[in-house]
Amino acid sequence: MEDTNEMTMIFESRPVNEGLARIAAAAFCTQLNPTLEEVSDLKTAVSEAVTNCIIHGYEGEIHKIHMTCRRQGQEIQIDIADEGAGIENIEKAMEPLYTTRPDKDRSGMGFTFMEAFMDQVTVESEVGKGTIVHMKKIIGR
Amino acid sequence: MEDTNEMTMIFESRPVNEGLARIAAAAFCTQLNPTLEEVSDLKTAVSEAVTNCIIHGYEGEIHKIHMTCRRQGQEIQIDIADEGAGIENIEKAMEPLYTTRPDKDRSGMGFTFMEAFMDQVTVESEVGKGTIVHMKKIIGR
Amino acid sequence: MGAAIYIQGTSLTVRLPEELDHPASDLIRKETDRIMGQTYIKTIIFDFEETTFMDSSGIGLIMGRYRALGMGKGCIKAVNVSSYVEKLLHLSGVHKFIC
Amino acid sequence: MGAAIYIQGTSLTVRLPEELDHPASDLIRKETDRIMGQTYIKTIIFDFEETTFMDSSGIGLIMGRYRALGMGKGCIKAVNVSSYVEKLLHLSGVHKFIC
Ligand SMILES: Nc1ncnc2c1ncn2[C@@H]1O[C@H](COP(=O)(O)OP(=O)(O)O)[C@@H](O)[C@H]1O
Ligand SMILES: Nc1ncnc2c1ncn2[C@@H]1O[C@H](COP(=O)(O)OP(=O)(O)O)[C@@H](O)[C@H]1O
Repeated sequence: MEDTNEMTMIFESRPVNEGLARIAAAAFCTQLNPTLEEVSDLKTAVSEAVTNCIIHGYEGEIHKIHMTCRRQGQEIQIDIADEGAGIENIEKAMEPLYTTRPDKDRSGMGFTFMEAFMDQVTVESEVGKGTIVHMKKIIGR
Repeated sequence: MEDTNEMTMIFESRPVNEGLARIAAAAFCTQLNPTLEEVSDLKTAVSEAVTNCIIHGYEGEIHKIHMTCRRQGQEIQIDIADEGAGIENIEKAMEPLYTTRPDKDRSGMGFTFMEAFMDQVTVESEVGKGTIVHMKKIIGR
Repeated sequence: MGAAIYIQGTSLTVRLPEELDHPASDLIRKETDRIMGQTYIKTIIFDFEETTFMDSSGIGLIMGRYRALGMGKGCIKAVNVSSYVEKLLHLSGVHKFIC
Repeated sequence: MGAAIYIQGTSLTVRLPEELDHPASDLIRKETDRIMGQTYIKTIIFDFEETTFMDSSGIGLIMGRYRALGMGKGCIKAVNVSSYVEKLLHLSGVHKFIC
């Protein structure tokens, strides 16, 4: 049986594509026979990262978001990247309830949810260059 | 309302990814409020083109397939491309029941189904370079 | 599929959609804010019956409505909560100000 | 979800899966060929009850089994066919040799 696979999706930073990214990531993951809960966890994490690219990275402008899903055995890796505003202080950004957009009713829980639902989350970012979130999760523990 | 959108998916030529491509194309298309029948038509056409890249284009080897979905108003455009074997005689290849792989139980109906279910299908191909299938369909007639 | 909002006296019931994500939360926020600008509302009931997906945008929606009610002066309720939604409400601490 | 195959005398029933695409058709082809190598089969019944998706790979599967039965010597049946599957059977002309 195949136990590696890879796909990349490049899509415009339109809110309607948040659902598209979730569905694609969930469909990619079905090969690993995930539980319903594992699928929900993955979809939430993907939704957080993509929403952040749209709201914070591109601030509502339409540009490209990249999502790469990789499978290695029972591990799934998802990278989500924008070439937008970037994050000045990553540590601070990852604190629960920290948000720069309370005016938009953001909760500041995006990174907290990603970390709660995935086994590993790392963020690379440069102001003016963009942000990439790397996430990993073992399916079927 | 947004009436344009675009996404590209790049995935490995593994049979398991045929379903992934169908789901992604169907999810992309939901913005246009398609009927169930329109979704089925689209999924079948995508499935035919992707299966062809895997079986005929790459002959079972693992390489990349590109799928681009574009929306312009109520029209959806889907391009599916491989960099594989290519087609010598496109006209002949598109005839119903013509197949070069009867040994693999191919029916030779792939292009016929694409043409039946989409409003327009055009094929570009070069032997040794690869094949790209362009398809268009108006949703909600 | 979509959301639906009902007013009964000073109480507002929001039947949340299947997927409570960023675009869905934005729509509901605008609609509830519009209503609360016209009508005195003391209680907001979020009905999660249909909701199979939610992310932190849904949490932001609830927090924002809590603030709009005057931080504890009104009352926020969550009904028909699945174990998955429950998990998010707890993780975010929002369950603490649900009455 | 997956396919299931039953033998009754000289008749083979194939309960087709939800998605009858290329990988699914390949699996079923291998399994039916294995059985037909061991047992004399005159009739193959394809049961589409569960099938919500099919493409030309499914047509190839049926054509190939028709050939394996000796082109009209045996009998191919299709049962519980949805209007969508019906459309594909007609378009491909396969309905003509379904008995
Ligand atoms: N892709 C991104 N580009 C720029 N800034 C980001 C990005 N992702 C997150 N941030 C910053 O990190 C903060 C915290 O993010 P998060 O925990 O997801 O909460 P929220 O999205 O609710 O603000 C955001 O408010 C924003 O300032
Ligand atoms: N992507 C491709 N690369 C190379 N050859 C192709 C490709 N797509 C189609 N062909 C050729 O065209 C023929 C007819 O294709 P099609 O109508 O889909 O039927 P089938 O896939 O059942 O053979 C194939 O048998 C093959 O020779």
